[in-house]
Amino acid sequence: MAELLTVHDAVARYVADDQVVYLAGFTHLIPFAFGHEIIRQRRRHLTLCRATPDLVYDQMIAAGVADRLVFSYAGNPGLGLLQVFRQAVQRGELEIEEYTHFELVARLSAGAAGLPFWPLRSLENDLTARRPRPRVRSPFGDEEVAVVPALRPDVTLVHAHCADEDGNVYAWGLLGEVKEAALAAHRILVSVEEIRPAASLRRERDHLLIPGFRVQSISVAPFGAHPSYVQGVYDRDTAFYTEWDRISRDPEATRKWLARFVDAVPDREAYLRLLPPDRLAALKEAAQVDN
Amino acid sequence: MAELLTVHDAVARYVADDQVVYLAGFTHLIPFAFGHEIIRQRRRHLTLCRATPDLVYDQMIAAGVADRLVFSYAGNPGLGLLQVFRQAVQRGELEIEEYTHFELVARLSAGAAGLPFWPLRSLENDLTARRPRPRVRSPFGDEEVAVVPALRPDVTLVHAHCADEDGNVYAWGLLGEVKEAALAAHRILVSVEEIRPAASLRRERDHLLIPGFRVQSISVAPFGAHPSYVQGVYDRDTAFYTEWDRISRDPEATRKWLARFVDAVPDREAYLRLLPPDRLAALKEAAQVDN
Amino acid sequence: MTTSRRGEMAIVGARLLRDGERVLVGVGLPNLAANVAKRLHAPHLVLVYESGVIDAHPPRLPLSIGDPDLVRTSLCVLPIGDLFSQYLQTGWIDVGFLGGAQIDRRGNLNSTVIGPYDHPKVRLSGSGGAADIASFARRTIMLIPQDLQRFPAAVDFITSPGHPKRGRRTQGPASVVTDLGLFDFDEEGEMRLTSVYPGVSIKDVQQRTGWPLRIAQEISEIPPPTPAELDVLRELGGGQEAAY
Amino acid sequence: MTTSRRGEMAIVGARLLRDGERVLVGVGLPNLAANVAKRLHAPHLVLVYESGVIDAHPPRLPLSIGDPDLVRTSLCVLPIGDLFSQYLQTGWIDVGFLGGAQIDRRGNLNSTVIGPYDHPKVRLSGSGGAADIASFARRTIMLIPQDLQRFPAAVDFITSPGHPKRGRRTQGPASVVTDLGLFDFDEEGEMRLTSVYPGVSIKDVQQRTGWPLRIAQEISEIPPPTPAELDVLRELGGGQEAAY
Repeated sequence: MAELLTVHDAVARYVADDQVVYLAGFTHLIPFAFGHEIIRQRRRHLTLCRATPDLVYDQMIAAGVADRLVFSYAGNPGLGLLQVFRQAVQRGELEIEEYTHFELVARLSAGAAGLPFWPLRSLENDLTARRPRPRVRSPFGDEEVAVVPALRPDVTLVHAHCADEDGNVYAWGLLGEVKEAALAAHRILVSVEEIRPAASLRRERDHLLIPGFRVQSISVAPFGAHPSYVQGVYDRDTAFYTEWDRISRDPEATRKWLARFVDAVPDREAYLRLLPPDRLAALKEAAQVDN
Repeated sequence: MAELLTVHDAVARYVADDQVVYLAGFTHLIPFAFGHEIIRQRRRHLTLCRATPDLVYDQMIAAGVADRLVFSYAGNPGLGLLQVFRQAVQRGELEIEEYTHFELVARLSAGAAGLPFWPLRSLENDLTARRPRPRVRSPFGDEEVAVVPALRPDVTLVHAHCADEDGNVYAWGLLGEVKEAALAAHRILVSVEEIRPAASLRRERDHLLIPGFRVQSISVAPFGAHPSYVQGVYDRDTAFYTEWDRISRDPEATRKWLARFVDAVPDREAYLRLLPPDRLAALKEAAQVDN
Repeated sequence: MTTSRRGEMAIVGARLLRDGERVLVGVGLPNLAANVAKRLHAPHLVLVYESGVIDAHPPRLPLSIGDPDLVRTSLCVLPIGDLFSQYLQTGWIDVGFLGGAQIDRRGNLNSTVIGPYDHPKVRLSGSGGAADIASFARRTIMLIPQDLQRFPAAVDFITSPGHPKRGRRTQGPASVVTDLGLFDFDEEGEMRLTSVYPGVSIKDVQQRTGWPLRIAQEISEIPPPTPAELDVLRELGGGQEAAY
Repeated sequence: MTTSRRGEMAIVGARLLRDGERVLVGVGLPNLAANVAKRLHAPHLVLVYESGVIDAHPPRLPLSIGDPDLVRTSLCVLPIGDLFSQYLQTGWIDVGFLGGAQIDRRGNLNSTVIGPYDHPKVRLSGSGGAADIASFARRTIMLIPQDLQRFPAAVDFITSPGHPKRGRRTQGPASVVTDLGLFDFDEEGEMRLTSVYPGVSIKDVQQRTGWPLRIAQEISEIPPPTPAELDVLRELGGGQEAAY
């Protein structure tokens, strides 16, 4: 059963050096609060997995927590490249294992179903030329399909709209590969915008993301996805995504940003106090349109 | 794009003798209006597929439309056996192909994904002893998994809460294997309780079941699932399920019931007029509790 | 105060469920028993139905696994494919709670056919999810009224696999509840009588068992239903003898 | 009235989309072009984004494939696994609408790396869904500004597969839109110039192409943007030259 822990305690207890870690969310619901906490607690030699590394992994790579990245699209959405990732790969400082979106999600689907592999139609490009996807012949005809191996993270970290006292987790909007990434993991840690009474959520069953019995811990972290977004709660801080493109081109600026916004603050609340209050208010207001 | 057709015309145009046909719905949303229309139009030599044959297939078997049944649970839910099915099998008059629920749904998952097979952990019972599920060795270790072949119905028939003018189909509550059965099919025919304007449904995106571009036809059929149910619209007519247990034990009573409630009526509206009006009203009222 | 055989079996079955467990509930007696347990010692029992319903809180006894009440009071409803692949196949279901037409000494359950499969004397409903549940739940508890037809040395058809011919799976059959007594499975995977209802003798049980029954070293008497148990049973309408 | 190269490309790309088609829209120029088409001749164009969004009606140009506006105005949002397996892999996507850093004569797209993979000069974002889309959409349309770096005879890395070395897939690359002209692929799967913008010569195009370009028998001139096209472009904020 899910335990209520601070973001600090959840990471301290369940995220360890050398683990395979998945921070879920697809543009939406990216668990930045967890990512920053992992940086603060100086985890090392992690294998970071994520379809879309986004800024959160750029920051974690810059902070030196990762040896290895398993991914399918390492871009700054709508803006171009992830500069820290780019430089790290160009310098040969980061080991990478690369897939297409479909292949990566298929790996998670296998993990979530407890199977060793997942089938999909085969695709021929220079990724599969370098790392051939094994083929399996169908016993029911002449067809062959490709298979990819299960991905089973030690820990998947999720940010969601809310949870109830029993740790049942609710989210809606873009869910990308969140559910598969969570169910594939040995442990699931969740941060939420708020805890709401179970009785008030029983009619929201279409938004149930993960039942509490699968969840290790719940942490309350308002704005825990900033600068990513939570549909209907606050919008994406596009200005920061643009700003990061500038900061991240300069290792010194990146170091300073991490020092100020991550290492110098004890938690997400303190991080939020560093932002202009009208900025957060504006993001909240922008999200209040008809959903 | 989905076309608006009567139940009669949809069946006349798209359900043909010798086809593999799937009437979807799991206890909930069973497309009885379509089933009765198939009987009325005297289709023959169908292969009927369904995880849970339920009364609708008992009636279709009694009417002689089916040569073959692909299924996983042939019971009268909560009441015991399907008497027509039982007698037909005991007399050797119906060819059967039998699975567990998981295996049958896995067959549909493969069909819906356009793959020749679907993997699952292997299971040993007298079904698999009689019809071994082939094993596939994982290229990523020593494990073997079982695989089942894709099931791709010629037509899947679905009943749902509503659709919009573009044929986008909405349903909620128990969905069982409805989505996979629909997406696995070459054609999808849908009956709905009502057509609602697209604009009014755009916020119901969590209940979107099948996008219109996948749907062949939409037919309006209020109470189209009776005696099955539509969550929040009308409840299950449990009394009829009990009555069928009695009727279906007697071939003559079954014949008479089909003659009166299926063959003698032109459509669902006429069928509904044969039922006591307070019975339908009571089923509607019972469904209006807090959902 | 007395109760029916069916009611007694439901109470004994209910006692085998522990609070907080995730139980995949079959139709009929298991459904009654699981609902008894949830109303008594196991309020956090997570009732899962193969229709995809997770964590139902039914206000009255559900009539079937597709009862609209289950949906209304559930935490969520999963497509059944997700339930089987992501929850059952992965070991997240603690207890499979099943009935059946026949059970044998290895805990194999038959719900498919009486007589030969190709020329059945009685064709039954078939597996549904039962074979999947018996294969992948951490342990299986079976509720089945006892007589020589229902307790043959080997079932006519293995629908839901028990323990293999030799040895014992770590998963699989753990307990059997009948209207005569309660059974477990020994380290060789063989069914073993562990307790009986008041007034039932070991000989009574043997006479309604189709093979030489193994008997635990100490046979206890099953405690009679408590007033609380009987109240709940009555509330659920399970006190009357019913056809099943 | 004039427009930018980027704007012109978007308009020409938009014209290639037919009303009612299901188009899987990539980031950047394809996104702009698909939104232009939907506001003009293809109101029933089904905009699908690899984030799982089906049939979006964005009120303004979406900033990324994960824009909250896409969700708000969508028919539904699928888990991306369902989108790829049940819609793309099964042939239900008519058009893959893609950008990239490099394209070659076979229509292979590179969005992974400039230079060798293990020692890249510039590491790019990688496939995302692009390779899946190029493999499984019924036809692919690519929008890419043209110069010698972007149009090499063979791309540094094949991210999204074009036509094979010999022959032509029935699916795969159908059209390429650049800032010089419009290309199709001949029956041998080789890129072929079919039309040019006003004022652009075949020689201009050849000079910015890294291989001896095939030329259609008749080269037409691309009709200039209509006032309606320019209005929509301006409305979408795509008229200005932007970095991409």
